[in-house]
Amino acid sequence: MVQDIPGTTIFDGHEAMKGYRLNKMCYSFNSKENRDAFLADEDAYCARFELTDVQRDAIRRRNVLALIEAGGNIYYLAKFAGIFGLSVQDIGAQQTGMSVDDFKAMLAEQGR
Amino acid sequence: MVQDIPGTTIFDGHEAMKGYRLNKMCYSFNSKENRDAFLADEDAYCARFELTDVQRDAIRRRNVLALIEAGGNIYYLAKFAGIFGLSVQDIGAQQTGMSVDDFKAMLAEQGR
Amino acid sequence: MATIVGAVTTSHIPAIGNAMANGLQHEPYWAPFFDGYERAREWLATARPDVAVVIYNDHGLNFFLDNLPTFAVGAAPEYSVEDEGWGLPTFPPYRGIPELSWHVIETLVEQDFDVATCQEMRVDHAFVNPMRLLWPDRTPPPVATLPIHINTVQHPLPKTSRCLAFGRAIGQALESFDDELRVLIVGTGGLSHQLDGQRAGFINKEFDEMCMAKIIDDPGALTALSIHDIVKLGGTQGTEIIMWLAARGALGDRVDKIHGSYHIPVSNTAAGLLVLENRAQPALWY
Amino acid sequence: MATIVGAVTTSHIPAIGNAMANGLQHEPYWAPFFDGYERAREWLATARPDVAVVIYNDHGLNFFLDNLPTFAVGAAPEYSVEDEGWGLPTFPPYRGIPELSWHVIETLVEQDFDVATCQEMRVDHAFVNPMRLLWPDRTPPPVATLPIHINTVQHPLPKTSRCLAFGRAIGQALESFDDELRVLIVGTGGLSHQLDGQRAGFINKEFDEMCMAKIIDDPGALTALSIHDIVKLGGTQGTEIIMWLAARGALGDRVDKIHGSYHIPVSNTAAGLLVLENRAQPALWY
Ligand SMILES: [Fe+3]
Ligand SMILES: [Fe+3]
Repeated sequence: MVQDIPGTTIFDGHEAMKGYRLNKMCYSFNSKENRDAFLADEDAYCARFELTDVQRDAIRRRNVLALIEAGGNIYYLAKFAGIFGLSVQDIGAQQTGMSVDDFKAMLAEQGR
Repeated sequence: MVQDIPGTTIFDGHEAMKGYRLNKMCYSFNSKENRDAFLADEDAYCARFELTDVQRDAIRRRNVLALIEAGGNIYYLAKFAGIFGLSVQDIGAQQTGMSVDDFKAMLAEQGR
Repeated sequence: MATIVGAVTTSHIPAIGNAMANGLQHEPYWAPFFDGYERAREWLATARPDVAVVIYNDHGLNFFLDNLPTFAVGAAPEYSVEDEGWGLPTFPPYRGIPELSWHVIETLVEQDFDVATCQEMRVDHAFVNPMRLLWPDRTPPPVATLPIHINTVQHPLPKTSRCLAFGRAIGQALESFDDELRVLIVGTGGLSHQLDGQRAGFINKEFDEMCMAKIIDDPGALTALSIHDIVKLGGTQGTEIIMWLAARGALGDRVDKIHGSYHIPVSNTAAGLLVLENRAQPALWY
Repeated sequence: MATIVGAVTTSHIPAIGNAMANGLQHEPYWAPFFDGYERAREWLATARPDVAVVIYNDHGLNFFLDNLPTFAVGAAPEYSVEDEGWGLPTFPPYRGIPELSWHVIETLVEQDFDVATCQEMRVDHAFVNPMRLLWPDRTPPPVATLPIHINTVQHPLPKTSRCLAFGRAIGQALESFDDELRVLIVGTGGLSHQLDGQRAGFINKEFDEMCMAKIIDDPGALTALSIHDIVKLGGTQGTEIIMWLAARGALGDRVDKIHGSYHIPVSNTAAGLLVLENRAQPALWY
């Protein structure tokens, strides 16, 4: 699909190819057992899913924009963020470079 | 689907509902590890998949017609038969009540 | 003959589940959202559905990219729930109605819809939250359920025109079921929101208000929008409006709007709700 | 622009794999079957495909009834093989061509085909055996592969008319791919056979010969058959003829028959083979 919307990555086949292993790892976080295994040994867990170095680094930095750039899909990435108790406002703030309060205020502002 | 073809069960939703757990067990036989587990303790393996008594009995008797009657789908049942090295001619002979040689001769006859 | 009593189309934001679990429905942040559902529940009390057909999008709980269906129809005796990775509260399984599922599947395939069939299926917040909003004191709800999934995880998504046609075919399939059943359609998702990218937090009130108006009286007008248009105008997750479109398609040509509400924000999302009653038969003037 | 060079439609009987593993190709039982593939390989040497698009039906290796697609398109970098429960010989994975897969998926969804997408996929004997028959000394074969699955495990199956239309859409999708690629279509399954029930061993030579003739020159005629008709006339597993129909649909209106053979029995099955060359453009008199 044409990627011409500013600040937006449409998750299409191109992205899906790039991010398959990363997304597969994040999909596994549906299960608490897997979330605990990740927390217990992050390196070993990432190695199991054969992440690329770029993906591994983005996971290490908990950086959502870098994860998307590396082929991550937000639906699966949200499960990764969930491990750290991050809400979608926390993630939104991180991606937009705002404070969480500013991000929330920006959301509310759009309702006026 | 209309079940009006003699000697034939069309595997539709009705059959699928009836046979789900049986077929799930047979699907697991794609893996050698599971086939070995079945052979090591048939009762425990069947219990894990919560077969009905009728299904459990048909498995015990290795009876293909009874397994189909209990909702089994031939594609999955073939994997169960594979555990015992039964070919599709063996299964065909069992279902038609012929000897394997007669069944093979019947097949060849249809080519003339 | 089954009767389609109407449809509820609603947002399904995960945070709703936590707000209910924590009893926050009357807090200032949440009240404008939760208040809208009272009218929906009043209507449900008169509509008395036996079955809820829930058209929703899985968010990576049941389906992964190794086998991602465009359309999937549940055909299980029950549908289970998991915490989805965020520790969401879980509930007992939802009761299915596989005989109806199979009738729907057969009718859809006969009409050239290439559905996947699911005899085991986990349902996520997009299914659970609308059930809890409509029957807050009843878990599981007092209806049998039939989940129908439409892909919004990975592009290409089905076209808007295809989703409307899919909904119409679902409606015809339900109405041709032999048993006397009263069926509620639930379409869940939207409205405008975007979780990902530098544009995270994007909301478009004008677009949402247009969509809500068209859903009621002229859903065909929305098929002029491409999926790309919807991403641009409604955000990456705004594509969930296709659930509303399919749900609307399952109703007849004419509906009565019982209730509508719209509130910004709930979490990162513009939350919308419509309650639409199906006109029993075409109006005389139609 | 990709070019569709033609199609091979062939049976895919599991026993073929064992016969090859045991070197039985020249035994009296097997020779009438294997001999037919020599002409196919000669033609392949001139057709020189870069890619094989393999339209086949999974037999319960990759898909189970918890998420069974009607149509599924592989989009993986490689496709793995397992022993399927019978200890079949296994092989190294087959190489995929995901860029082409995604182009096909996008085009199909745009044309209202509701495919499932598979970025990981195990392929079974219905894929592997035709590859081994066409390139017996080359495992993996010297082509990239793109597996496309059509459900025959559980009814409802897609209608014959839908399968032909699906094939046509696949053909259009392939021909609109930008790269210079030579594409072979492989349709695998059939012909008449029945593995299950008191009617096990059923074969219908007359029906098969009619189907083979129509596939060449008038595939549309086969859309008059319902799936129920095919079960009755061709056996429960005879429904695999829909792979041939889809494969034929991917070619142009006119084809040249390079080779055809038919032999009863291989295992429980009437084995058929067609090699069809795509006419580069419509004949003048057409
Ligand atoms: Fe959502
Ligand atoms: Fe087969």
